[in-house]
Amino acid sequence: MNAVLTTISEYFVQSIATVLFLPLWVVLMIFINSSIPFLASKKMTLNLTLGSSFLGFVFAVFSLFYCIKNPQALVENNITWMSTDFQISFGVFVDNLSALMLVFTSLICFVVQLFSFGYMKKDESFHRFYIYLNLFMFCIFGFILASNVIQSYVFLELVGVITYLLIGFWYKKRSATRAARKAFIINRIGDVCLLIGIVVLVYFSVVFNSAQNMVTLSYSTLQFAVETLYSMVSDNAYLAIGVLIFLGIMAKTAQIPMQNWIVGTIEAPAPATALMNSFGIVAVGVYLCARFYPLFILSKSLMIFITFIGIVTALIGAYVAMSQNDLRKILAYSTSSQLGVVLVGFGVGAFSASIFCFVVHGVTKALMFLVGGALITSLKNEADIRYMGACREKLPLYAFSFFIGAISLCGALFSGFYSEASLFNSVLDFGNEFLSFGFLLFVFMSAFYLFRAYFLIFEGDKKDDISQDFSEWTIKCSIVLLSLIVIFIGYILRGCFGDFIFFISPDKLNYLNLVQNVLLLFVVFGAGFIAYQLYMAQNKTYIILKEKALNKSNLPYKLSYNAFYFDKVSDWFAESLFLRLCRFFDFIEKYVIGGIFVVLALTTRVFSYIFSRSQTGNVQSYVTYSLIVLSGVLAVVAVLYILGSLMGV
Amino acid sequence: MSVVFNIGLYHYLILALVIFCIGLWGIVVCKNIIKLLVCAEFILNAAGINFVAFASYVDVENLSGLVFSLFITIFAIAELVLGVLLLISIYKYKRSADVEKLTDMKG
Amino acid sequence: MAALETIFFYILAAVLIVCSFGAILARRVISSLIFALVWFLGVGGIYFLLNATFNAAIQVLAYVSALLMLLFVAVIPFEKEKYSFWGILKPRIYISALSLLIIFVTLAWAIVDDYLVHILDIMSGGFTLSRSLSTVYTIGERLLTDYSVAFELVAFVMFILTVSIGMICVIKQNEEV
Amino acid sequence: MNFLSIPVLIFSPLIVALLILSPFFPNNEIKIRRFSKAFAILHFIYSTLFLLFFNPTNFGWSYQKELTFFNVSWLKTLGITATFGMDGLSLVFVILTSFLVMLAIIASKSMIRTKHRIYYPLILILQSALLGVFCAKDVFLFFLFWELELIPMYFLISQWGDRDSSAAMKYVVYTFFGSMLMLLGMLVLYFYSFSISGVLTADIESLSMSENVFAMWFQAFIFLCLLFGFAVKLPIVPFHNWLAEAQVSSVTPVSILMAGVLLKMGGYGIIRFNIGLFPEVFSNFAPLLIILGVVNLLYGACLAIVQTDIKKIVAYFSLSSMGLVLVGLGSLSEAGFEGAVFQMVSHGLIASGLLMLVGIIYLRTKTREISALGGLSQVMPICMYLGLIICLGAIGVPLFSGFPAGFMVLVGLLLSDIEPQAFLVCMIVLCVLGAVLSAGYILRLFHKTFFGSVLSQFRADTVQIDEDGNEITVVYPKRGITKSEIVVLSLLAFAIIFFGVFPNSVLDIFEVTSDIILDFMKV
Repeated sequence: MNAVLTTISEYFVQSIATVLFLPLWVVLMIFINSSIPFLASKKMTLNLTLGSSFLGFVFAVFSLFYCIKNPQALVENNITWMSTDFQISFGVFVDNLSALMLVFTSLICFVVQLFSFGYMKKDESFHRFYIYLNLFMFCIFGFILASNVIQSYVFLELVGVITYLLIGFWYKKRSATRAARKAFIINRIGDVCLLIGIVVLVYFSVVFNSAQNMVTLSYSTLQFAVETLYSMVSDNAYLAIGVLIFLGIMAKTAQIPMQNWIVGTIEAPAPATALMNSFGIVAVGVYLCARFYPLFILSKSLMIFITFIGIVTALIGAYVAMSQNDLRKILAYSTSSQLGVVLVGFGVGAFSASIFCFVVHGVTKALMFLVGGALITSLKNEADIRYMGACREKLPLYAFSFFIGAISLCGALFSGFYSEASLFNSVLDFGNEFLSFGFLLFVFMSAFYLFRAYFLIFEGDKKDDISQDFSEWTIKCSIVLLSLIVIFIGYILRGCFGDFIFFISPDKLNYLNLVQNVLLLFVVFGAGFIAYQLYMAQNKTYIILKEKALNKSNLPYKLSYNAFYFDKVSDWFAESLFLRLCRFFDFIEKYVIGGIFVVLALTTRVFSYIFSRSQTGNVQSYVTYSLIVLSGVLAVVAVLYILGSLMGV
Repeated sequence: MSVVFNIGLYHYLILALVIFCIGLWGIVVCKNIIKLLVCAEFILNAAGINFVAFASYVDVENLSGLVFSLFITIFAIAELVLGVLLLISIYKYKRSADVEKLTDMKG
Repeated sequence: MAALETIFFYILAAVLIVCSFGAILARRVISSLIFALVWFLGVGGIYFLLNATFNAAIQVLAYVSALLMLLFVAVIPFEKEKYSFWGILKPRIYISALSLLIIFVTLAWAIVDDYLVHILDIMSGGFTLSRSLSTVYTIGERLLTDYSVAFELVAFVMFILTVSIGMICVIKQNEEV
Repeated sequence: MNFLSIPVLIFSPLIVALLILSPFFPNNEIKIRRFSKAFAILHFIYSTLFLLFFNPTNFGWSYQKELTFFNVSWLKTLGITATFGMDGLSLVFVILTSFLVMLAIIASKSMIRTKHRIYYPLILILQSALLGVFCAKDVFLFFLFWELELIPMYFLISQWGDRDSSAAMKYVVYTFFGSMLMLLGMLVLYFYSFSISGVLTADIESLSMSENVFAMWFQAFIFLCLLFGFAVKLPIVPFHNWLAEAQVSSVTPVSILMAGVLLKMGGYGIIRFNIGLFPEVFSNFAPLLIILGVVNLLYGACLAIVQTDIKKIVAYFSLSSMGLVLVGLGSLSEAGFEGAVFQMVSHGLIASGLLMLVGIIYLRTKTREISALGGLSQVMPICMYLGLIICLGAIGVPLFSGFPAGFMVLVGLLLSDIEPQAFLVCMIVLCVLGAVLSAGYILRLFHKTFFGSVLSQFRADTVQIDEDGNEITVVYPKRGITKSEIVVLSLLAFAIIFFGVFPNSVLDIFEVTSDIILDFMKV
C-alpha cells in the first residue's frame, strides 16, 4: 500500500502543472457554455469549477504526502520564458511550504466556489463570477508553485489584477469601482517597490554568478545567492533591498501605510471577499515573506523593522475594528491586524509558528466572512450590526459557526488556541517587554471586538424583520464543512509545523508552556466578560462607562471609527499636492510650449504687414529709392577705387 | 588755365551731365505732370547735346551724331504730344494733375 | 575768335542751368513753361556753337511750337492748382538731390579723369588724340562710326514701344471712367 | 525565397493607390473599401512571409536588393544608390506597420464616411512611405521616404479630422523643421566622409565604417543634428507639442497609424543612425538620453492625469511610453536595448487599441469629454472586456505585452556600465514611479468611460454626413459595436496577450542585430 501511494504521489507531483492550467481550460469551457444562450446552465459551470478545485486539492494532498515521504526532495522543472543577456524562466517548484499552502488554498477555493453557487444564483452575471474565480485559482496556484522570484512577481501582479476584477465585479456600483481602483493602485505601488528590489537582485545575480544555465534567482538557490549578496554588499544597501522587498509584502498584507484598500474588498461579493481575505491576495504577501525569509533573516535591523511594522499594524487594526459598526468592516480590519501579528511572528524568528498562525487565521476568516455574507443577505442586505439582534433563534447554524470562528480567531479554543499560544510563546521568548505587552493588548482588543460582534448580532433584543432562513443546501453544507475544518485543523496540524514546515533546523512548536497559556486565556476571557457586560447585561456602571466612552464626540472614538483618517490624508495628498502639480504642467504645456508656435506665426504675419506698407504707389518715391541705391553703389565703387589707387595696388 | 578757356569736348559732356542730373532731379521733385514732361525734355536734350558734341569734336567728316540728335528731337516732340494726351485723360479721371494722387497701382 | 567762343559757351551754360532750375522750382506752371522755352533757345545756341546749325534751327522751331501748343492747349484751361509753399520741405527732394549729386560727381570724375589724361598729353606736348586711352572718347567714336546703325535701331524700337503704350493708355482710359 | 523582394513590398501599396486613383477604377464606395481591405490583408501576409524565411543569425543586412531603375548617371556619381535591405530590427517594424495599416483600413469602415476615393490611396501611400523608411539602406533614400510621409499625413489629418484646427499645419511644420536639421547632419556627414575616405557614398553601412576618423566634437555635432530630427518625431519633451493636437484633431484610423507607427520612425532612426553610426558619441550622451527619457515618462504621465479629453490622455500615454523607449536606448546594455525595441512594438499595439476604443466611444456618444461619459459597459459589454485587456496591457501587467518591455528596460538600466550607480538607481525609481502613474490614469480613463450606472448620451444610431452631403443614420447592432470594430479590437487584444506570454518570439528576431550594434559599441 505504501509503495502504491508513493508511486501515485510521485506521478502527481511530477504533473503538478496540470493544476495550473486546469482552471484556464475551465474558463474556456465556461465562456463557451455561457455564450450559448439557451444551453447556459449554471449547474455545469459549478460542476466544472468544483471539479478543477477538487482536482487541485487532490494533487496538493498527494504532493504534501510526497513531501512528507522524502523531505529534502525539491521538484523543479523550468521552461525559458524570456532570454536577453540573462535567462528568465517559468517553472514549477514544490517543497514543504508550497505543498501545504496549495492544500489549504485549493480547499478554501473549493468551499468558496460551493458557497457562491447558492449566493450568486440569482445574480445575472453568474458565469462571469465563476470565470473570475477560476482565473483567481490559476493566478494563486501559479504564484504558490512559482520556481523563481520573477515568476512569483508575475503571478503576484496577476493576483492583484484579479482582486481588482473581483472587487469591481458589480461595476454598476460606483463605490465598488472606486474601491477596486484604489486597491489596484495601492497594490501596484507595493508591487513596484518589490519590482525595484527584484531588479536589483537580478542585477546582482547576473553580475556575480552569471552562469548562463542557472535560472536566475530560483528559490532552490536563493539561500546561496542571498549569502553571496550579503557578503558583497554594504549593510545599509542590503537593508535598502530588504526594505524595498518588504514594502511589496506590506502592500499585499495591508500593513500600516497601505492598509486602507483592505476595507474596499468588502465591496466584492461575499464569497470573493472571503477568498481574498483568507487565502487570496493577503496569502500572496505572507507566502512571499516566507519565500524571502532567508534574505530577511540575515540583517538584524530588517527583522526589527518587520516586527515594528507588524505590531503597529496589529494594534491599529484591532483598535479601529473595535468601533466599526459594519460587520464586514470589522472582519476586514481584523484581517489587517491578524496579518500584522503574523509578520511579528516572522520578525521574531518564529517562522513555523507564524505560518501556522496564518493558515489557521485564513481558514477561520474565510468561515466568518462566508457566515457574515449569508447573514447579511438573509437580513435583506442589512450589514450594520447595531440593527441586527437575536438572530440565534432564527439562524442557529450561522450563530453557532460564527461563534466557533470568533472563539478560534481570538485564540481561546479550537485551532486558534494552538496558533495563538505558539506565537505568544515565541514572542515572550524573544524577550522584548514592549512587544509582549503589545501582543497581549492586541489579543485583548481582538477578543473584545469579536465578542462584541457576536453579542450584538446574535444575542440582544429581538428584531422582527429577519427573513426566512436563507436555506440553500450549498451554503449550509459549505459552512458546516468549514466549521469542522476550523475545529480540527489546529489539532491535526499542530504536530507538523514544528518539523515539517521549518526554516533551517526543525524547531519544535512550543505551545505547552502552561503559565503563558493561562495568561493568554485569562486575557481573552477577560475581554469577553467586558464585552458581555457592555452589550448584554444591563449593568448600570458599565452603561455609564459605555455612554462616556462611546459618545461620538471624543477623539479616541472618532480616531478609531475613521481609521485614523488615512483615507482623508491620502486623498488630500493626491488631490491638492499632486494634481495641482499636474495642472501646472498642463498649463505650461498649453501656453508656454504651445505659445512658442503661436508667437512664431504672429511674428511672420507682422513682418509681412510691415513690408506691404512700403509699397505706396507713388512713382516718384520709387525713383528716389532707386537713385539712392545707385548713388550708394557708385559711392562705394569710387571709394574702393580711390583706396585701391592710394594703396598703390 | 588753358583748360578754362579753350572749350574742349569734355566741357560739353560735363554740361550735358549737369543738365541730365537736373532733369532727373526735376522728375523726382515735380508735382505737376507738365513739369514732369518738361524735365523729360531736359534729359532727352542733354543726350542730344552729347551727340552733337561728339559729332563736332570727333568724327568731323560724316557728322552722324547730328543725325542722331535729330532723331532724339523728333522722339521728344512725339512724347510731349503723348504727355499732353495722357494729361487730358488723367485730368478727366482724377480732376487734378498732381502726381501724388495717381497711386492706383498700390501694393 | 576762340575767346568769343568760350564766353558764349559759359553764358549759354549759365542760361541752361538757371532755366532748368527755374522750370522745376517755379510755383506756377506757366512760368515753368516760359523757363523751358528759354532753355530750348539755349540748347539751340549750344548746337550753333558746335556749328550744327541745321540742328539748332530744327531744335528751336520744333520746341518753340510744341511748347506754345502745350501752353495754350493744356496749361491755361487747367491752371487752377496752386502748390503749397511748404511742399518744399518734403524730405524726398533733398535725399534725391544728395544722391544725384553723388552720381554726378562720380560720373563727372570719370569723364574728367579722361580729360585730365588728355590735357596732360596736350600739356606734355604731343597732341596725340589717338594715344589717349580714355574710354569715353573711344566709346563715343566707336559708337558713332561703326555701331551707329544698331544704335539708331535700338532707339527706334524704344520709340515705337513708348508710343504704343501711350496710345493704349489713351484708348483704354475711356472705358474705366 | 526569391519571390520575396523588398521593392515589391514597398512599392506595391503605392501602385495600388495610383490604381485606385486612376479613372478606370469604379468610383463606388464599397468597391474601393473592399479592394483596399483585401490588399492590406494580402500585404500583411506577404510581410509575415519575410519573417518565415528570415534567418536571424546571418550577419548584417539580409534580403539586400538594389533597385537599378533609379540609377541615373548624376545619382551614380553622387554615390546615392536606391538600395533596400532588411535586418532583424527593420523586419519587426515592417510587420508592425503592415499589421497596423491593415487594422486601420478595417477600422475605417465605420469611421470614414466621405471621400473614400482619396482616403484609401492616401493611407496606402503613407504605408509605402513608412515601409521605405524602415528598409532604406541609403541615407538620402531614408530621408526621401522620411519626407514622403508628410504629404499624405497632412491631408489625412486636416481633411477627415475637424477641419478648422491648425493641428495638421503644426504637425508638418514641426516635422519639417526637425528633418531640415537632420538633412544638415546627413549632408555634413556625407561630404566630410567623402573628404576623408575619398569615395562619395551615401550607404549607411559604408558611412559607419568611415566616420570614426572624425574629430570627436565634429561627430557630436552631426549626432546632435540627427538626434534633433528624430527627437521631433519620437516626441522628446521640448518638441512634443504637436502630438496631442494632431491626435485630437485626426480621425481614429489616422491617429492609430500616427501613434502606432510614426512615433517608431523616430526610435528606429535613433537606433539606425545615432547608435549605428556614432557609438562612442552615443555612449557619452547616454546619460543625457536617459534623463530625457525619464523626463518624457513623468511629464507625459503627469499631463495625462489631468486631461479631460480622453484622446489627449492616450496621446500623453504614448508620450510617456516613448520616454521608456529612450531610457532603454540610453542604457547601453543589451537587455535595455531589446527592452526599448520591445516597448516600441508593444506600445504600437496598445496605443492602437486605446485609440480604437476612444474612436468607438466617440462614434457612439459624439463627445470626448471624460466627465460626460460613463456607463457604456451596459450597452457594449464585449467592448468593455476587450478594453479591459488593452488597458491592462497599457498598465504593464505581466502576461501582457507591456510588462516584458518595462522589466527588461529596468534591468538593462542597472546592467549598463554608466559609473554613478546611484544615478541609475534613482532613474529606476523614477521610471517605476511612471509605471504607477500610468496605472492611475489608464484606470481613470477605463472607469470613467465604461463603469458607473448613469448612461451617457449613448445613441444607438449616429447621424453622419455621407459622400454627397445627405445625412444617413447608421444603426449600431444590439451588442453596441459593429463587426469590423470587434475584429480590430480582438486582433489587437490577442496580439497583446500573445507577445506578453511569449516575448521570446519577438526578441529572437532582432537579437542578432542588437548584438551587432552593441558589440560595435563596445569596440
